[in-house]
Amino acid sequence: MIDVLIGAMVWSNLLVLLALGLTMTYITTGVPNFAQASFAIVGSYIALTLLRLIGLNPYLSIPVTFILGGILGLSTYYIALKPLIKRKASIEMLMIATLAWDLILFGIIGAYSEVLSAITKKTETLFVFTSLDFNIYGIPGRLIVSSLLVLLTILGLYLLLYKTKFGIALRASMENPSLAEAMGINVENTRLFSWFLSGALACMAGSVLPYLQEIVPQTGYFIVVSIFAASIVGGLYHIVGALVGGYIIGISESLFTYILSILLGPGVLVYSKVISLLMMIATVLLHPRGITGTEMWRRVERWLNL
Amino acid sequence: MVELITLILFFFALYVIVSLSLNLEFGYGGIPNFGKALSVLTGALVVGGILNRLLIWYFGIEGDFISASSLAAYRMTEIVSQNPLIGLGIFLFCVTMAVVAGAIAGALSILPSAKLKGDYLGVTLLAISEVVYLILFYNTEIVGGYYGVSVPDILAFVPGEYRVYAYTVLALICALLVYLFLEKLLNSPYGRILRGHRENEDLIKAFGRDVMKLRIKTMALGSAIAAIAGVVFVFYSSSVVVNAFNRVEWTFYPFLIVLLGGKGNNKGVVLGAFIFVLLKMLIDFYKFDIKYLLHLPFEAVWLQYIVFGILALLILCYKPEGILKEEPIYTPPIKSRLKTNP
Amino acid sequence: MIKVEKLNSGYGKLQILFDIDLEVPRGEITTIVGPNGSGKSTFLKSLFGLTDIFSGRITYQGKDITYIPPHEKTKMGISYLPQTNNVFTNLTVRENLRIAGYILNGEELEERINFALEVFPELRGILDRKAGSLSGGQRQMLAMATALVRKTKILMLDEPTAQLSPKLAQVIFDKIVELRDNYDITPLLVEQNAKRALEISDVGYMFVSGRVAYGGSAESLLNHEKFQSYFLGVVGIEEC
Amino acid sequence: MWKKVLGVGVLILALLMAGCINTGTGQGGTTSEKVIKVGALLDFSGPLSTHGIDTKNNLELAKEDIERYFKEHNMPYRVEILPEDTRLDPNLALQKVQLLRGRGVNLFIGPLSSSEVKTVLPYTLSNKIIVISPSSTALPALIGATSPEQKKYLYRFVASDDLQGEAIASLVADLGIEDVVILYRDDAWGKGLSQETKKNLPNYGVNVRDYIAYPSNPSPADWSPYITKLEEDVKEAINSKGKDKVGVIYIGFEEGATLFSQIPEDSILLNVKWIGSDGIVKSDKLLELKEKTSKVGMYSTIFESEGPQEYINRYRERFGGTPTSYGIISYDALWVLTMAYVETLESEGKYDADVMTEKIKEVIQKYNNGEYGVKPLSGKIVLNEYNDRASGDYAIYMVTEDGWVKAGIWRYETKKVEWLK
Repeated sequence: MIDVLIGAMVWSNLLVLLALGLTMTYITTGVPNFAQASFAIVGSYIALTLLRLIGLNPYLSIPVTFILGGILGLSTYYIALKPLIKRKASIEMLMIATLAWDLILFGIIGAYSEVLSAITKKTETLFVFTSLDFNIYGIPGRLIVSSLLVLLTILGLYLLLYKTKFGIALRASMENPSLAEAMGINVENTRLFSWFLSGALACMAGSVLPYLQEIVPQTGYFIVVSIFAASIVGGLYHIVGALVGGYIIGISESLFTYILSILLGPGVLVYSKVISLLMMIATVLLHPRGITGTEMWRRVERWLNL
Repeated sequence: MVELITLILFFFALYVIVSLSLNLEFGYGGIPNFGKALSVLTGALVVGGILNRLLIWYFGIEGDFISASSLAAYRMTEIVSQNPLIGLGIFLFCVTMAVVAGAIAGALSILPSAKLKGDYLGVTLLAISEVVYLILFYNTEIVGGYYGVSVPDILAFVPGEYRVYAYTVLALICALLVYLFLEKLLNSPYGRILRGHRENEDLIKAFGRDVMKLRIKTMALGSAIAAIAGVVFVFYSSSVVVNAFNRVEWTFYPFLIVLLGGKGNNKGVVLGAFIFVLLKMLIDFYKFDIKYLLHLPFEAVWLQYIVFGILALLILCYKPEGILKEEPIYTPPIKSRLKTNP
Repeated sequence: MIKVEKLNSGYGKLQILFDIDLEVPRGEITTIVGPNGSGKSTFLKSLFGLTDIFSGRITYQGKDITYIPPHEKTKMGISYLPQTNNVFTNLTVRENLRIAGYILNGEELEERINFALEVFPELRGILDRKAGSLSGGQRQMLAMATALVRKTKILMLDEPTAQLSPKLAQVIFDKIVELRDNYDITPLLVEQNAKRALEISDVGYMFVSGRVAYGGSAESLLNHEKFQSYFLGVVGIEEC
Repeated sequence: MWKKVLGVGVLILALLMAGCINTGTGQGGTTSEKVIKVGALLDFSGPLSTHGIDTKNNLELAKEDIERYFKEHNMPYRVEILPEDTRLDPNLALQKVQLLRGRGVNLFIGPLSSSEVKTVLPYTLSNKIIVISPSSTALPALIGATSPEQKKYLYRFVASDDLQGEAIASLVADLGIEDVVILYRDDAWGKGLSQETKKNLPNYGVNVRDYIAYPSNPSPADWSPYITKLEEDVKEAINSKGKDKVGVIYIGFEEGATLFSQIPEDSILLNVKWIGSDGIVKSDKLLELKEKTSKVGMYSTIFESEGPQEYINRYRERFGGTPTSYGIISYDALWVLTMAYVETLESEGKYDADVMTEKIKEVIQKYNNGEYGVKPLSGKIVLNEYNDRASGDYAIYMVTEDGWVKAGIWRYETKKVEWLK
C-alpha cells in the first residue's frame, strides 16, 4: 500500500509540473496546448542524451532541460501560434495548430532517437532511468526529487507572483489583459513568460519521468490525457488549479484504481485513464471552472489571504 | 500508380463523409465536436458487435466471440461470393443500423454538456469519445478490443484484384449521397437556423427556438452520417480493430480538413478533403525518395510526420478562412432579387 | 492636446466610426455624449489603440500616435479607464496602485502613490483589501487614482458615474474638476449622465450613429436643440 | 470560385507528375540490376519500438548477406527495404501495404502485432501479396483465419502461442512450482500467450492463483498497484505452500524493467521464482537490473533461435545490444522471401504469388540445408498447414550475475525440460 502511495505521489508531482504549464498558457494565450506532453518527452530525450554522451545523471541535467525546455516553449508560441493569433484565428484553429506542432515534435523526437542510436550503438527509442535512481531510507530518489521540484516551483512562483513587480504585472495581465495593456504593461511579455515557463517545467518533469516509466516517442500521446484532466479538474482559470488537479488526478489514477481493483477485481486496473477522464467529464459538467472556481475555494483563498 | 490513386480516392471519400458531418456540427452549428472519432467507431461497433452476433447466432457457431466471428465472417463471405445481392443487403442493413446507432450516440454524447460552449464543450466531447474508445479497446468481449474481429467481405463476389476498386466506388457513392443530402438539408430553414445558432445563440432563443433541441438534432445527424464512414471502412478492411479508430485520424484530421476547406462551406470541405488526403498520401508515398534525395540520417517515416505537421501549420496560417469562403444562403426571394438586380 | 482628423475605425470588418474630427484642448474638460450605440466608447478605445483603425490621423501634442500600441501611449501620459473592469479585482488596492506605475522606478513610484492617496484619501484605510471586495464608488476612485500614479496628462474616462448613486456621482465629478484645476490633467469623458457632465465641462461633442453631430462649447451644446431633443427629457426624468 | 478550384487542381496534378518523374529517375536508373523491394511494416514509435528497430537492424544485416550471395553467384539482383512505421495501428498497416503496393512492392516483412496481421490478412488474399510476420503469435482463429486457404499468402515464422504456452507450463512445473500468479500485458500478444499458458498449467498440476492484466497502450507509469496486488497474492501462496513452490509468470515486454525497478529491495516478490517469455528474453533493460532479476531467475522461454555467436557479435558491433528473437526470425524471413522471389522470377519471368508459395516451400528446404551458405538463425524452419512455425524447441534463459545464461531446453518431441549443467 505504501508503494502505491509513493508511486502515486511521484506521478502526481510530475503531473503538477506538466499541468502548471498547460494552465498558464491557457490563461495567457487562451489555447489548450495539445503538445504539452511532447514537451516532456523532449526533456526526457535531452536528459538521455546528456546521460549517454557525458554520463551526466539525469537529475543533474534538470537545469539544462529547464532552459532548453523554455526555449522550446517560446518557439512553440512564436512558430506555431503567434502567426495565427495575428491573423485572428479561432480557438479551434489554434488547438489544431498545437496538434500539428505536436506531430512535428513527434517526428523530430523519432528522427533524433535514431540519430542518437547511431551514435551510442543502442536502441534509444525506448528507455528508462529507474535503475539509476538512488534511495534514502527506503524513499526512492524520484519521490524526493520530484517533490523538491514541485516545492521549488511553487515557492518560486509564489515569490515571483506576489513579491515582485513583474509578478504583479503578470497576475494583472492574466486577469485582464486589456486593462494591463492600458497600464503600460506589455502583455506580450507575460505570454512569452508563460510559454517559457510552460516548456521549462514540462521538460524538467521530462527528465524525471523516465525514472517512473518507459519512454517511447509516442508516450506523449498517452499522457496528454492525464495532463488535461489535471488542469481541468483543478480549474483552467487559476494557476493553483494545476496544483490541486495534478494531485487529484495523479492520486486517483493509481490509488483510486487500486482500491477499485480490491473491490471489483484486478481487471479494473487497466482502466486508470478512464477514471481520470471520467473525473474530468464530471468536473466540466458539474462545475466547469474546476475546483479553484468554486465558492468554497474562494473562502479558502480569503482565509489564506492570497 | 493505380493503387496509389485508388487509395487516395478511397480515403478521400471516407474523409469527405466524416468532414462533411463535422462541418454540419462545427462549421454550421458551431459545436466543436472533438469527439468525432466516437461516431465513426459507432459505425464499426454496429458491424463488429451487432452484425457479427447475428451471424454467429444464425450459423449457430459455438466458441469464444473472436474465433466465432472469424468463422461466421468466413461463412458469410462464402455466401456473398455466390450471391451479390445478399452482400449489398448486408451493407444497407448495416448502414441503416449505423445511422440509427450513430444518431443515438451523438444525441447522448451532447446531452450532458448542455450548458457548455467553445473549447470546454470540445474537450468534454473528446473525453467522452476517449472513454468509450478505451473501454472498447481493453474489453475484448464487446467488439474484440485489441484483437479485433473479422467481418464478412460484402463485395466477395468481385474478383480479388478488383475488390479494392469496388470498395472505392462504393465509398465514393456514399460520399456523393451524403454531399447531396447535406446540400439540400443546409439550404432549408434548418440550415439557416443552424448558422444563426453558431453566430448568436441568444438570437435563436429569442425566436423561440429550443437551442438544446437544435444541438441534439445536429449532433445526432452529424454522428449518424459519420457512422456510415465507419461501416464502409470496416467492410473495406474486413475487420474491426478498435485501435484503428483513434483520435488523430478520425477527429483531428477531419478538423484540419474543415478548417482547410472553409468552415460552413461544403464544397470547400470536399476540396479540403481532397487536398488533405492527396498531400498526406503523396508525402507518405514519396518519403523514401525524399530521404534518398536529402541523404537524411534517419528513417523516412519521421520525415513524413515533420513535413505533414509543417504543411498543416502553413495551411492554417495562410488559409484562415479556408480555401472557399462561406457562401450566403440563397433563399428563393434573394435569388429572384439577384436575377433582377445583378 | 489631442487632435483627431477623419478617423474611421471599428472591429475587424465592422466599421463603427465614420470621419470623426475632434479636438481636446489642454486644461479643459471635454465631454462626449450621444445615444446608446453611437460609438462614444469605441471612440475612446480607438484613441487608445484598442480597435482597428482603417484611416485617419490622431495627433497628441503634435505627434502622430495613430498606430502606437496602448502600452506606449501610457508612457506618453495618456490614460484610459474603461467603464467596467477598470481595476484588477484579484489584486489588492496597494498592488493596483503599484501596477499602475509599472513604468516608473521605485522611488518615483512611492512618490506618485503618495500623491494619488493625497488626492483620494478615502483609499488610505483599505490599502490591503482586494479590489474585488470594494464598493462601486471606491472602485471608481481607485481606478482614477491608478491614473494619477501614471503621471497622466490626459485622462480618458468611459462613463465614470455609471451605476453610482447621484450623490456618489457628484463626488466623482468634483474630483474630475479638482484634477483639472489643481493637477494640470486634461479629462476626456464619455457620459450617459449627459446634463450633469456637460455642466462641469468646457467642451462638448455629440455623437450620433458613429458621426459627430455637434461640437462646440459645453454650454452651447447644452442649449442646442438637437441635444435637447435627444436627451433632456430623459435626463429630466432621471433627476426627478 | 471555380477558378480557384481549377487552379488548385492543376497545381496538384503538376505535383503528382513531378513525383512520378522523380520516382522514375530514382529507381529506373540501374536497369541491369533488378531491385527486390521488400516492405517492412514495423513499429518505430510505440510500445514495440525496440522490436521494430531491432527487426530493421536484422533486416539490414540480412540484406547485406543476401546481396553478397547475389554478387558471389553473379546474380543481377539488389534488395531494397522500405521500412514503415505503423504504430501498431491496423488502419495504418493496411494503408502502408497499399501505398507500398503502389510502389510495386509485393513482398512484406511484418506487421509485428496480431491485430495488424488480422487487418492485412484479407488484403493479402485478394491482392496476392506475400507477407511474413516475424512476431505475430495469436492462434489462427484469432486473426481471422479459419482455414489454411485463407492464410496461404501470410506466413508467420514464429510459432503460435499454443506451443510456447505449453513450454512455459512445462517449465513452471519442472521448477517445482505449484502455485502461480500470472501478470500479463493486456494486448493481443499478452492475452493470447497468457491464456494458452493458463490453459496448460492445470495439466501440469499447477494452480493459477490470480490472473492480472496491465494496460499496454500505454503501459503503466506507476506499477505500485500491480506490485502490491502481486505481493498480496504471493504472500498468501507462500503461507500455504512455502516459498519454493510459488512463482510469478510475467508475460510482457521490456516494461518489465520498469516494473522491477519499482519493486522494493525487501519485497516478498524477490523471494520467489519468476518466469518470463520470449517477450523479455535477453532484454538488456532487464539485465541492467540484474541485482534484482538474478534473485528471481526470470526463467524465460524462447524459440530456440539464438543464432551463431559471430552473428550476435556482428550485430553488437554494428548497432549495439543483442538481437531479439523476433529480429533473428526476420533475418531468416528476408532470406526466404528474396530467394523464393528470385526463383519465381527465374522460372516465370514475373511475380506470381501462387508460384511463389510453392517456391517458398522449396527455398525453406534449401535454406534449412545451408545451400545458400547460411543456415537459419532461428533453427530449422518447419511450417504447419497454416504457414505458421510448426514445431520447435524452446531454449530457457535465466538472469544470473553474469547476464542472461542458457539454462535448459524444452524439447518439442518429449515435451520435457532438459537442464544444462
